[in-house]
Amino acid sequence: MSSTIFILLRQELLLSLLIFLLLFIKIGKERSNESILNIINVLLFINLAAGLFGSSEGGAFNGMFTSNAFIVLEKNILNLAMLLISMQSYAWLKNHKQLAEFYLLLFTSLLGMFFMISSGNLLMFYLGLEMSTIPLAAAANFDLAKRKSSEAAMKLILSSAFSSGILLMGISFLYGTSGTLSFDILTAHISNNPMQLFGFILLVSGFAFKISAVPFHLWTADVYEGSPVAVTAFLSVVSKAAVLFTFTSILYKVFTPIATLWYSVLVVLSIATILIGNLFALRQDNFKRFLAFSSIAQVGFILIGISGSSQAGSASLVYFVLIYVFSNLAAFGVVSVVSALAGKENISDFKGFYKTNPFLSWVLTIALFSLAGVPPTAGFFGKLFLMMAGAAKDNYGLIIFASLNMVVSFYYYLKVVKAIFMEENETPIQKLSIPKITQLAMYICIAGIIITGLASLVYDYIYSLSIGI
Amino acid sequence: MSNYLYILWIPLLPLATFVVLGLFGRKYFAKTAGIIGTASLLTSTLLSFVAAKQYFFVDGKVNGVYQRIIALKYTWLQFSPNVSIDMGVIVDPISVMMLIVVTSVSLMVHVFSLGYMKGEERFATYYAFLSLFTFSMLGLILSVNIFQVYMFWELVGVSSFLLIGYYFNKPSAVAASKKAFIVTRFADLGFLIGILIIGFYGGSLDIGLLIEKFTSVQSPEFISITTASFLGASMLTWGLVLIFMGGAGKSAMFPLHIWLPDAMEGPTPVSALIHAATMVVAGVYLVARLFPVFSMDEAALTIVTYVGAFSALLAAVIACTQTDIKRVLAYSTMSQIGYMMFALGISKNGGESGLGFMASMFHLFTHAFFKSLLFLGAGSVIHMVHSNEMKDMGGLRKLMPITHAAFLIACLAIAGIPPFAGFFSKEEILTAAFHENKLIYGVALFTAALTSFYMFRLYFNIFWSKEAAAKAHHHDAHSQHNDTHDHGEGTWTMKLPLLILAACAVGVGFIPFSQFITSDGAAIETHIDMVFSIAPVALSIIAILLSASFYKSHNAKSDKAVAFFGGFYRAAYKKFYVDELYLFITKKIVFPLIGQPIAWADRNIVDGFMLLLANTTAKISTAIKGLQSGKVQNYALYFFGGVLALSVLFIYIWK
Amino acid sequence: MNEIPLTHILFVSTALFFIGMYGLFTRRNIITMLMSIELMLNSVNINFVAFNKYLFPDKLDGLFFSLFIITIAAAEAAVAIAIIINLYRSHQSIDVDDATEMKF
Amino acid sequence: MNLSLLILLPLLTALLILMSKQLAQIRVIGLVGSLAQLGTAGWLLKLYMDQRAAGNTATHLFESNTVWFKALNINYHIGIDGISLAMILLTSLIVVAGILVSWTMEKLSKEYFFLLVLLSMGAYGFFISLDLFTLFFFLEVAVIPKFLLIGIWGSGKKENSAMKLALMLMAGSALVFVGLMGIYYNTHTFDMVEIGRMGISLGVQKFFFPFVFLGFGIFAALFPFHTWVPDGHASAPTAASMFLAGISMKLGGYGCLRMAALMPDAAHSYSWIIILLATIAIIYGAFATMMQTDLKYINAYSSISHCGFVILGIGMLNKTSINGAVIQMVSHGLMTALFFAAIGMIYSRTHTRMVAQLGGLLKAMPFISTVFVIAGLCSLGLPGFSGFVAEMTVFMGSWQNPDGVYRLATVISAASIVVTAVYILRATGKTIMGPISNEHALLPDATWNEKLAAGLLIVGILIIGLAPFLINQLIMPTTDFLMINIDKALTLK
Repeated sequence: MSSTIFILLRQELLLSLLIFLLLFIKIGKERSNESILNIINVLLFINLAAGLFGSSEGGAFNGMFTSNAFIVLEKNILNLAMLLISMQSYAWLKNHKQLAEFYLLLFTSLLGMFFMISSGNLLMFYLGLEMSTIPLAAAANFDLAKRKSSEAAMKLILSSAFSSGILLMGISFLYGTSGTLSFDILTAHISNNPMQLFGFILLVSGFAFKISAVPFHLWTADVYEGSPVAVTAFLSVVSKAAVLFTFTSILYKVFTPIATLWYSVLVVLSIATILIGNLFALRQDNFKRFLAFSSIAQVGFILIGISGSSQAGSASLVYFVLIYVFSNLAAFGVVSVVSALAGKENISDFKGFYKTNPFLSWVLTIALFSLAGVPPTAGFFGKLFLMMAGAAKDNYGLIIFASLNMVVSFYYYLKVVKAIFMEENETPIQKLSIPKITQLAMYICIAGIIITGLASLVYDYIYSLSIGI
Repeated sequence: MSNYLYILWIPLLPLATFVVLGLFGRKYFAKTAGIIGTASLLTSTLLSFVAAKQYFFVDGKVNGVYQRIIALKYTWLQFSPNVSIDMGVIVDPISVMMLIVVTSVSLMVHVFSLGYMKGEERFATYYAFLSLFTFSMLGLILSVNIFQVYMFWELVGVSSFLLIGYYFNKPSAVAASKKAFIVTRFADLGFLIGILIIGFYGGSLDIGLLIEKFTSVQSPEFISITTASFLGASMLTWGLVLIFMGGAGKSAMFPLHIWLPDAMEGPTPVSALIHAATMVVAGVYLVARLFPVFSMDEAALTIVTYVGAFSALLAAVIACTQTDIKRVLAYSTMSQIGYMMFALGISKNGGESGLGFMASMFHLFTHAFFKSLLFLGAGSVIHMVHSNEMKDMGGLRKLMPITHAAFLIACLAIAGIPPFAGFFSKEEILTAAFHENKLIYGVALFTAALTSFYMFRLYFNIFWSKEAAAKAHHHDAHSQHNDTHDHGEGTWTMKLPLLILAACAVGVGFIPFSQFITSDGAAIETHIDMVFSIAPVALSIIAILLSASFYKSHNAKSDKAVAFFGGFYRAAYKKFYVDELYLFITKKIVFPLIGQPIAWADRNIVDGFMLLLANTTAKISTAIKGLQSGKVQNYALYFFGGVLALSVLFIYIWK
Repeated sequence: MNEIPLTHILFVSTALFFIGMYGLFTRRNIITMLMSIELMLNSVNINFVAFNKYLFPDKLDGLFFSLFIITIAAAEAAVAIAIIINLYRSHQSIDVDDATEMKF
Repeated sequence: MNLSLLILLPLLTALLILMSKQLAQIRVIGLVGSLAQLGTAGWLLKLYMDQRAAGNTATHLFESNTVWFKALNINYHIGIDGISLAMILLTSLIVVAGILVSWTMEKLSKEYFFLLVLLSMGAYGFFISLDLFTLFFFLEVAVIPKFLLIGIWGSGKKENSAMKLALMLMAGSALVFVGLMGIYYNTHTFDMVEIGRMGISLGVQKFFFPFVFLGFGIFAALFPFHTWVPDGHASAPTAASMFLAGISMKLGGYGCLRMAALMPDAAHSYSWIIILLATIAIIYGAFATMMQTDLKYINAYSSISHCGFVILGIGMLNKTSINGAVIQMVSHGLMTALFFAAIGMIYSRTHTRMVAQLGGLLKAMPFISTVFVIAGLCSLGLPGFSGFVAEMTVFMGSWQNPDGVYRLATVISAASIVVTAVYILRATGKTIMGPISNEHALLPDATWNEKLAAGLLIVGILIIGLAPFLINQLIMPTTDFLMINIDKALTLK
């Protein structure tokens, strides 16, 4: 048992340390929320920083846990997202009694995701998955008083339990046909065996549920709408990102023999997802719900990228997720500030928002443009690279479909911008005083949105790490 | 070959005047604009006389033939290696002749306007526009390149538009200017396409080259253009006829003449300059300029002939019925131009048989003087009576003796009474017609008679016809009253041009025109055959006497005549309903049947389609909202459905 | 005593799985739905154990997996129950159809 | 000289504007910045001409190629030839005029000028980029500012117009993107020069040309996809209309031209469709204009008709016609910007754009009326103004093609000059001439900035109109080169 394992697992260990620290804070003497929040943010920053140093290649627990630079990068992205979320929910948590629990839940879930991402074994993967899901169900219910919150939690826990049931069925079939749970050995046993394929289908459905691809997406909107903004942000960015990473790596690593099969699955899923996501997003007025459906549509685009099944494919996926972290969290940041300080969550409330809150308006606008994929924001590059990766398969029907759907998505993003800038409102949201730290987070997001796209070295770095089939 | 570059100054001076007056006139030269314009034009007039002297008497002739000299040629816009628009100065008999005509008439008008337009608010602008017109007209004359012709053609059109619409707050003037521009523009479309055809087959736009190529029967260009045919006519015919269409538009040939009478809304001196002497003969000039090419195509020439003859007759008939003196003059202009046209049409190229060409040019020359004289005369009459209507006039001969004398001379000239200028040119035309085409000759003769009839109808109605005199006196007193600085006949600046032009109207007929200007540049001998002249002159005199008996003193004869002609008279009075026809086509066909449907379709069909797309999307999204029922069990159900769907897909693609 | 073939067991587990699914789809009481889900998970357990026993008796992956599933299921149930209790607090009912506030 | 300056200057200006406080400061910065752009463009012209005079026969000058996204072989490859230089000059001129016209913009002035400058940046980037990806990037950069400009500062049903414009343009760029993907995966590069060198296989051209051409065609108001033009232009604030018609429609034309040069075979085999659509656009736009009663709508529809000439010239695919198309782009840009400027000046005083409610303005505001008349005369193709040169070149070019159908198309498009005359004169006659109403009788004439703006544009128009050989000199060598490629491709078949 050498010390390399500590370096290999440093992110997980740090996170667990954080969790224990939180427990101590909880049982320790009463502190003011502000101080706790500041401590946590500092710790999170350290956590993020720690990930950046020392790359690590290799496995532990005989292959159950694997790690490499790419995986570390993915985890760093998740850490970054976590940090930003916590900075943005400052205003909401400042006077919330159970903030320690909140962080406990999120950190546990994050830890689960880490294990899931670097799992080398179906068992480990399953553990990680559940570890990341179950705390989120609790977190979704964090506004104990709110009816919607508990409804959301109920929906989440039930459907996720169902999906994990399905997933497990799939895993059991895979196990039954191959007799192993570790990915490396499994790859060798993948064939056209129908039972195995059915198992694969069930597994994919489980994944599709987590990344909320149509028609497995229906829980998404309700849960997003019901749960507190911070949790919604976490769900829509972090958990989705984590599952996507795992999904891609499993597809690319394990199921390479049936690549042609799952390519068509991805195409079908992406078409359905983009279409339904867009069509539903058109009509939404609740901002969180709107972002939920828009993020569903985004997932559709991501699936196109993954379907490229090349180095560019996985690179563009991670790249897009990074951009998505910045853009989506910028949007959620504004929404969370508004809902925490003004208690408004509807798009129609944002009419004339620019008159009272120019800064927030610009942040939101830039974020939305990035989500819509308008240059010079990074979203433009992200989406284009995803589609380019997909186009490598010479499936231009898909590209045409996707690019036309981009136009539809423009419509609803611009509708929000329209409300912010152009429409009048007799009762506009009053001038909000944003916490410094949240402001900082927003600045980081904006900087990220601008730089990640224009500075090509980000993409090149990701590309250099990523691996295709 | 000596240097004619200085000719460049003849058009450039007016241009300079235009720029200066146009930019700073309103501010700085509000009063002195007239002087400046006149002075600069005087210079160009002198220059053009110098040029004429040098060309005709010093070095234009090389072994008995007047040469075409290209004084300047500058490539202005290159289309392709050998097709380009060149700006240049061409010096040959007709261009020099036109120089004289345009500059001198324009000068007269400038001088006349000094008095006539005095105290106008936009005095400077007026002179700026006059200079612009003069520049464009001169440029047109000196063009070496058919496209250059087209450009100045357009410029002439627009300056005429500006001058007709000079009284811009008078709706009728605005309408007239619009009409003039649009009608001529329509004609120019033909011109443009003609140019495209000719240029395409000729492989060049240079007039000299084109003539060279299309006059030699062996040249490949000629062969290609004559062999290529469309709807049975050869491309050459098409090209020339379309070009002639442009000319017809400017020269108010039937059926494109409708703008000319309305154009009389402009200030009278403008009418004298543009709509009598210079612009309206541009069409004639154009045909003359390309005459060698025209002469290669019988069909085109025939069309020119008959259009010209018909217009001459039609206009003369209408002129007999009009009561607005300027309109009468306008129609007489149209009729005279018709003369020139068919004279060209019946002519051949070169030698004695080119008589028609020479005659036409000669008539253009003389007509310029007496017609502008008529207009200026009418101008001073209007200036005094403040009305264009005959009924407001009468017995003015005592009140404005000079005008009266000048007007009479002009009338005699146009009526073709020897020894006035009109006589000689008309004789030549008639002779040519007689030799070429008896029918045309007949028409010409009849028209000549009509001409003298309506001219003298005009004359008598203005200056005799006692009854109206009292009214006229009253008008006179009225005019006395409101401008005391001059008496009825206006300032000397208004009288002087009348005198000069009268002198010309008497004198220019004696110029041995055929020595200078012929179709091929070589002098031909012409003689006035007394026997031949008897018929036309006699007819004219009879017509004059007739109109005297009708209108000299107010009596019922004219009404009887009117009654006698009845419907025909009314038709003629209504200008044979051509205007109505045009109105019908535009207001009843183009606007409601083409414009409005398109505008409607654009809003409702093309744009509507885009809207439909958006709405359908919205509809679909509302239609499928039930999918998100909010019941977690349904969600699970859909989940399972998804699983099944994927399985089906797998079975489908699973080999 | 003679061997029960694997297919029988698999049949049972599949049946169990779909019974659970049916229960989930049809029952209105959230607790019952949770129980149905447990049924599904247990069918998976049967699968694992059966596979392990019949096909790969030399390794214990399947057994371990089922152990973990049981554990996780317990945890899941605990959280679910907590949520349901809270739901009951706010909705005064644990009928799933009463918690359909958010839709469309 | 480094072309990136053309992008950096607007960027710098925009940032300074963001930092500055009150209107006076902002507009001065804007003006200085735009003048700097104009200066740079002029300086660029001089350098370019010198290089050419010095016998530099490279297709693109001031070329610079830096790797952007290495993994995807996307390069920031910039360089200019005569055509793009002409466009750059046009843009810089219009930017200055636009800034001057919106001198007294009070509402959210900072954002307004910022967006204007941003738009101009997009245009410059588009014109200088030789890499299809950067081209596309800048194409879309130029879209969103339009949306905001129209939606925030517009008039009438601005939101709808803005939305319609943004969505249709985005649809256009989506089509372009599909085409680019096709090109990229069949040539494995975005570099236009390289693609031009290696050529694209016929099948690929046949399949993807329609996408790119239609995509850019939407920007250039190609016939069935022009409906964003009237509403967009009509609702936009003056400067935005100027930019829209003067610059952003040119993006489309320029793109179409480049694409036609890139895929000559496809362009050739589809040319009849292109010409058909262009002809329809020309005559249809003209007739539709005849029926309009709102000055801005009049000019918008006439823009459709005039941009038809650009497409026609491209579709005819010969040297003269392409020359004409380019000249027409420049000319139409200046002319229509001038027209919108005049309309804006009138509107800002009379507060109506309805022809019926105006009249006799020449009495009250001689300068503005003169500008209006000049713009009108230019658009009806009067010699001495740029419109004439452009249209005649297009006609000469398209007449080169002896095919009967093409002849017919040429004649029909030529017929539009009559219709143009009709609607221009109707507008002029009703607004500028005729009796003036009392409440308009005492309105003030143009202010210094408006005079300056109009003056600039008029000078541009006159330079082209009076000395076309200058712009010809600039464009000809480039079109020659384009034609060499096109002919090569066409003769190979």
